[in-house]
Amino acid sequence: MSTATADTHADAHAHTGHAGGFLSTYVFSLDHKIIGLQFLFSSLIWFLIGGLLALGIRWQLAYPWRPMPILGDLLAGAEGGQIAPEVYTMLVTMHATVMIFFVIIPVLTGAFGNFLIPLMIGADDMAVPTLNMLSYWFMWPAFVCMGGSFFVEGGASQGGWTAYPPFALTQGTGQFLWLTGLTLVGISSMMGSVNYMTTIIQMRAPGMTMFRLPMTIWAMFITAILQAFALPVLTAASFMQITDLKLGTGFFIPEGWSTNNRPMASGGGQPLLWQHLFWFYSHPAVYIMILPAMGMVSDIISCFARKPLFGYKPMVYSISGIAGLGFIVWGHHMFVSGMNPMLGMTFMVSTMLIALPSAIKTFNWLGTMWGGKIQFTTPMLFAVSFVSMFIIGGLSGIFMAATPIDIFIHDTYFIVAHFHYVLFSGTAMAVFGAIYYWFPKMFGRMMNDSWGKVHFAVTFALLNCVFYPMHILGMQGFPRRLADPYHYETFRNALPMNQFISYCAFAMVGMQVIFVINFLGSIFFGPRAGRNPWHSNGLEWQAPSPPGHGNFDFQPIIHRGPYEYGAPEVEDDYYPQTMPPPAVDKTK
Amino acid sequence: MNTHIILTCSGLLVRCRLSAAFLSVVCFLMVTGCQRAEELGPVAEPASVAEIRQAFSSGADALASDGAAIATGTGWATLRGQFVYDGTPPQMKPYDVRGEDRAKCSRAGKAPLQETLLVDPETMGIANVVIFIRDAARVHESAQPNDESIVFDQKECVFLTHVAAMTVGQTLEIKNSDPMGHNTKIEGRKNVFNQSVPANETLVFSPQKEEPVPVSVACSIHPWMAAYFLPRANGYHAVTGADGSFEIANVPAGEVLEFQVWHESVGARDGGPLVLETPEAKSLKWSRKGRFKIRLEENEEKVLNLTVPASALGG
Amino acid sequence: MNYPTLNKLEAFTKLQGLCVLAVVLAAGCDTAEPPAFRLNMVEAVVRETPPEYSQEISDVLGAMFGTPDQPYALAETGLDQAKLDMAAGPAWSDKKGTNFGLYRKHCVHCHGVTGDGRGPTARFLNPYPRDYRPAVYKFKSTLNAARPTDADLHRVLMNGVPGTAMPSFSLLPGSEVEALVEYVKYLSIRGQMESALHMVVYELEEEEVVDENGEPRRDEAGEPLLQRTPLNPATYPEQREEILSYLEELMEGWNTANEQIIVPAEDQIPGDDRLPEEVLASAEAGRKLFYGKADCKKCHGPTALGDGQQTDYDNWNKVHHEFLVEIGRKSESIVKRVGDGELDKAAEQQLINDRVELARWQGVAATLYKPRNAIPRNLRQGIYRGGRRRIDIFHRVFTGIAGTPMPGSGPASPGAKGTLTEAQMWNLVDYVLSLPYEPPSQPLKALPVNVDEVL
Amino acid sequence: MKRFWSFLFFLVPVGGVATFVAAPYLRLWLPVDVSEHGRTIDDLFMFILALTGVVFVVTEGALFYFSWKYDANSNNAPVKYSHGSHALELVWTILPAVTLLFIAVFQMEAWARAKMKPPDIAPLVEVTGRQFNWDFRYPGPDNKLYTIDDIVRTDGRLYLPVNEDVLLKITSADVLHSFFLPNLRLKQDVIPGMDQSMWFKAKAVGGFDIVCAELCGWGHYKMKGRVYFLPRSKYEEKLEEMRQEQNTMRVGVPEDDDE
Repeated sequence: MSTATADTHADAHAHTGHAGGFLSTYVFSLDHKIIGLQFLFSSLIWFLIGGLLALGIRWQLAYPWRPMPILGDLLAGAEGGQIAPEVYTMLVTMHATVMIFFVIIPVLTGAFGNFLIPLMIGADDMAVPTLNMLSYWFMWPAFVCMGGSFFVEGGASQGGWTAYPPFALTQGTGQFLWLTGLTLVGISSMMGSVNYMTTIIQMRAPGMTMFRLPMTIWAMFITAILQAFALPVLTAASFMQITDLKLGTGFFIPEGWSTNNRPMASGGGQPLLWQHLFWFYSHPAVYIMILPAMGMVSDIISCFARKPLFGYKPMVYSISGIAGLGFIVWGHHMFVSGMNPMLGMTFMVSTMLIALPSAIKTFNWLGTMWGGKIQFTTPMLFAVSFVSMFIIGGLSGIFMAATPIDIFIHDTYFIVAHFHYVLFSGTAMAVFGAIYYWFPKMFGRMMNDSWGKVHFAVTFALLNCVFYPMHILGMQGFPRRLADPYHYETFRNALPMNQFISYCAFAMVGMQVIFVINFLGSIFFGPRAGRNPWHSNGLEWQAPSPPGHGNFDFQPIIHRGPYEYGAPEVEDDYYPQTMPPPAVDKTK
Repeated sequence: MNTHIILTCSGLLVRCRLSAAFLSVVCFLMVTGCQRAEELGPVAEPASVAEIRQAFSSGADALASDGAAIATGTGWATLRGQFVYDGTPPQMKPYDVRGEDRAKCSRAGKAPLQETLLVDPETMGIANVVIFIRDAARVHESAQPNDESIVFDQKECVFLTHVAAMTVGQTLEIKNSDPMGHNTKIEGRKNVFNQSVPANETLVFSPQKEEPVPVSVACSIHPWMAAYFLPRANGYHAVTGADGSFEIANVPAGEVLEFQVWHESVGARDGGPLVLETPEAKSLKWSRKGRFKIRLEENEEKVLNLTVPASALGG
Repeated sequence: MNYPTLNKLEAFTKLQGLCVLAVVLAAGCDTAEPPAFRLNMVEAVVRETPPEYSQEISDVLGAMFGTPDQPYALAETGLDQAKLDMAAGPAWSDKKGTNFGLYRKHCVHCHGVTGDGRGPTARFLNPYPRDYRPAVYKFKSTLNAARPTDADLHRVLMNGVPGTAMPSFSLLPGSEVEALVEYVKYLSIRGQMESALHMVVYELEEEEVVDENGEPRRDEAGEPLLQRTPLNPATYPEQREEILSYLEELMEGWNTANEQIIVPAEDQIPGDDRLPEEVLASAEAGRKLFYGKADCKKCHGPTALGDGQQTDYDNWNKVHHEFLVEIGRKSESIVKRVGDGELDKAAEQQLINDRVELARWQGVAATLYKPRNAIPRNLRQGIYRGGRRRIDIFHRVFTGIAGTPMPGSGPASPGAKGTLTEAQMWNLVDYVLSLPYEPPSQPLKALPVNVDEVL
Repeated sequence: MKRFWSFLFFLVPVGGVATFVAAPYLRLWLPVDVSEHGRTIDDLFMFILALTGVVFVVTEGALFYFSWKYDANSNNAPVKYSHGSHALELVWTILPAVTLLFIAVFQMEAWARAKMKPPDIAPLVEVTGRQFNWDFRYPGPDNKLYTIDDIVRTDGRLYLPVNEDVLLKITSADVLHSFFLPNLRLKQDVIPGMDQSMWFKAKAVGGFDIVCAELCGWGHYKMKGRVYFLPRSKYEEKLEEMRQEQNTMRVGVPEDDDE
């Protein structure tokens, strides 16, 4: 492969891009890579905002009703910097909302889905680039809705991210903006998922059979299916809640209902209906938030263990199994909600079963590490930590799947610990790993590995200090979303532990400065990366770094799966998917 | 290659700038949003606080006088006069009569008219102006508090006495001549009363304390009903009649008397001091508080004819 | 094997990163100031107290009552400084586990630092939280015009106010509840005093301007020049006297509250252990009164759903309602005058002044919440905000609910004549208590009218 | 420092187990259980804790071991070129599947007892959650709810007899709340317009917290209540006392103390 031709190729693309005008090239771009980066940047900014919101929560739990420095006056106004209880509820709601809908989902499917899918399947772009662009720009009205809701009368939504009616319906404009934002995010995800499915099915390079797809792509594919089938339910449900809120319908309002001495216009609905509809989306959404991370981790682990992925097909089947089962387990969020307890039993069985594919995946990752030559680069450290943390998150899930235990731990910090282990220690760590891993492809430069390791070590240590103790808080029955749990005698002794957690949380968020500096600095000053700095097999690594418009400067033809590390057929310990097999060499 | 990277970078910079702009907008909104409303008024200053607290804790200095007016003259005089409206007499709007009592509360099918500003079209006299002496050094026996009762009737959802001025100790006989129940709610600074008055019954209320200005009397059941009530320590008070005339007899002569003039259509709530800036008012040094000082000779019968421009009554 | 060996970041980048972070952090407001008592600006503008006095009133109140962090009980108030200290300031606990800053911890979100019922949470609540400053309390055992007793305030804290967002604080240690009662009284007295200071200021006469020799300065006409007399009890002993006499007067109300308790006459109290039929008969008599002489139906409605007269306001909302109406009137007048065109100099100046004043009023109005009507209680819900003991309901019937349109049926003062006899009031109590169980109450309906006033 | 990273991962199982060992000493453990059925739930919890604990230690141990053994810096052995093992896949599919199904079936009885088989008695108290308080309605002398002699309490204190089957009717006046009794291992969301029940038998005298466990508004944290278990005789005394209080027709006038 001649570098010279590659360069001219890239140059040509750069020029065509330039000719299209700055705005259309870098802002309203149709290029999947630029759109992916747009998603990446906006989610990282929201990650910061969401993290700050979490610090507000942690402050209150560590120093209840004490004036909060800096943010206190911003949030609470006239009360001398103390966090007012409704502000606390707002923090809880908006932290979850921002993290789920503006960080995790967009960064996984939006950023990495967009950036990687065409590159990894050998396509020059998405099937419908315009739709792709729209899926990003539909996020902006959602950003404005949610961000702006902090400044409307009554502030942002306080209904919890689950927005359970009838309480959510007592909220004002904040809730309306929240629902509108949610619907817009739904539309954006919908556009993305349709595009991903089409692209993966239709636009694979020659030789890229379904079972030669990297796990990342399989995960994105299944995620897209989940989104496509679950999202309409949420969109419909949030639309129903909007009409309940603004137009006086009564889907979720019981007969004769009144609160806060407000007369209500109608009734005859059922609050539980919302929970069913909401969780019908939001439980699959949990897998939307973890499957792509699992896929990316599989790729990273196999690459740095220099060894084929253990049990490729079982991995694919287990992802599909998670997706299938994911649709019939939503009721486990509602064990104590008042639904028929008979349903509880059914959901317990299905929930227990969904632990199975996750277990299979974990064992396969361990199998991949077994007998390899593990290179502990920064991405690998994050990927291994994902496995390690996912074990904790997965095992703690078994507690709440067990209905009698869930009666006790439901809505306690045990749940908080569980989903933070899955979503922060799991997904967010995987995302960090993926950023370190694919950064050279995105920007053509390497991130600093030493600082990356420092970032990893600090984050890894602190996140365990933050989230692990929450398990024992939960065992004690310590409830979620309580602005001042120390009112209760039972929980008074949890204060020191919460202070410890809060210190660690402040430190952890503070330490992300390392990442921010490394990330921004490396964009401009990092050492140049070649096409394949990690000696990886994946197709994306055969493209220039960063890839020009149209991605490949050659026509990729796929000869094998992406995990042929340490293959005996070749001398190198990697065997790129496009490299023709030795048999072809013989004929030469 | 280089160009491409530079372009990518500058593209990123643009995005950074965009997000920076977004962030700064957010920050700006937060900062402005968190600013406390200045309308909440000032906060105490520690230095003056310390000084004043010192003064409070150091015990009261003996004061020469206890503030009561000192008698300087002898004999009695009379003040009479008339308040004349300068302008077109306003048409009073009917009350916003609502609810099931509409029929009973209407005179010949029409809601009663408000009595906020009553001007007699012939004499142009203004009714229901209240004038009283703020502090009298001597009180004539005819102006001493007595125990006569005043009938305070209500009919067709109108208080028949629009302004009830009286002395403390007198009883207000709150009468209800309507076929339905009323309640009478007096929200004074020192006199609070809220009792239901069943149809055709009479309740009594005897104020024990003086009020500095007339206070409102209302009926919660018929919120449009409005009247005023003024208990004073002595009888030196008058409410102008339909022709705007008043008379306060037997006021102490030879003293500087400070009169307060009040009308309900002045001020934000529940009426206020009537402020006049006409030449005759200027000669009385009529103050911004609706007060003027006057000194009468023994047996003098002073006549005050005052022109009230429409603007003084919020017109 | 060639692993990427990566350069250290340039120091420049780090510096830049730190700068960005510092800017982000500094972009917030300054560090939190301790909260301060605020003036009742509605009162200030409605009474037309000149703005220059606001600072002085604030200073005098500060001298008499201290700050939210350091309350001060003037001996004349008879308040317990130790209890105030426990209730005031930021929330914290000492090593022994004694809690301080109780008001800031439990009450301030709704009732506000100043006790004006305008904490940040207040806007979400219906009814709005109580404004302590006028010292008018609804649920008490004393006569309408009287202050509540300590026991009354204590009861409200223990049982909460059902039907509102006021929760019960019965699980707090007794000493903490007592400290809170004391602090609520403190805020009330402070509020009353603020109002009295406006009266003091209103009565201040202008004083003569004197030159360095103590001679009064005169204008061209030979009249003495006059200037505003500042409110400063430290330099004007007579002001101090007057302030203290106001304080004494208002403290008398608090100190005599126990004497104003309504004690039902023993001989009229129905027996403690009545047969159900007797209760029923009594309720039936009450029912006749409800629709007849007592005329409860006028407000509570012919169905007792609270759907009678609903357009009146309670005192707290009425003040704001009238304030807003007056603003409307003022701006209307300005619009009219502007429309008239052709104004002379004086009228022009007047117009400018009025506009400035209107702007000030509107600024104050912007800090208010929308006034709400006083909705009579739906008696069929079985929710009794002031408590559901028979004596509580008896007190409501006897003396009405202070500050609200609800009138009393008993004598307004000892010895006066009431509308109903006590026996009749007890009948009403029985009827009111039986209303939720009357058949038409099932199923209960929400209030049918006045939707836009409440939403 | 050679195998630094593997040791970092080794800290996970060590720290994880250590935290749970240390937790009781930090007084952070399951709260005191005063119910009859609570034991079952605690046992189930401990059973799953032990089971997951073993799996946790084994998998995290394996993770550590592989990171330690196969660290490229110290491992010179050639890479094991393998695409997986069918037999292993079968083993680690079937084994967890059986275990998980066993856990599920094993729990069903406890669940049924807690939520599906109420005792055949009349409800003793109606509990109503409202923003932001728990209100309690006792049936009064006629033992029937919603009659004129009901005793309604809003002071957040619930009195119940000990050592007796208790059936509570729980509902909400406005939004969702959750009636959570940590010491009885019971929790039930309450929904406006829906009646639910909760039943238990307390076995200890004393006062225990009532917590609201479903976000119900700004004052969610204020919904503190307390349940007191009393011996039958004391309980009846308390009921009578509350009935008397509700019927009070006299008012206490404090002695005038001129201080």
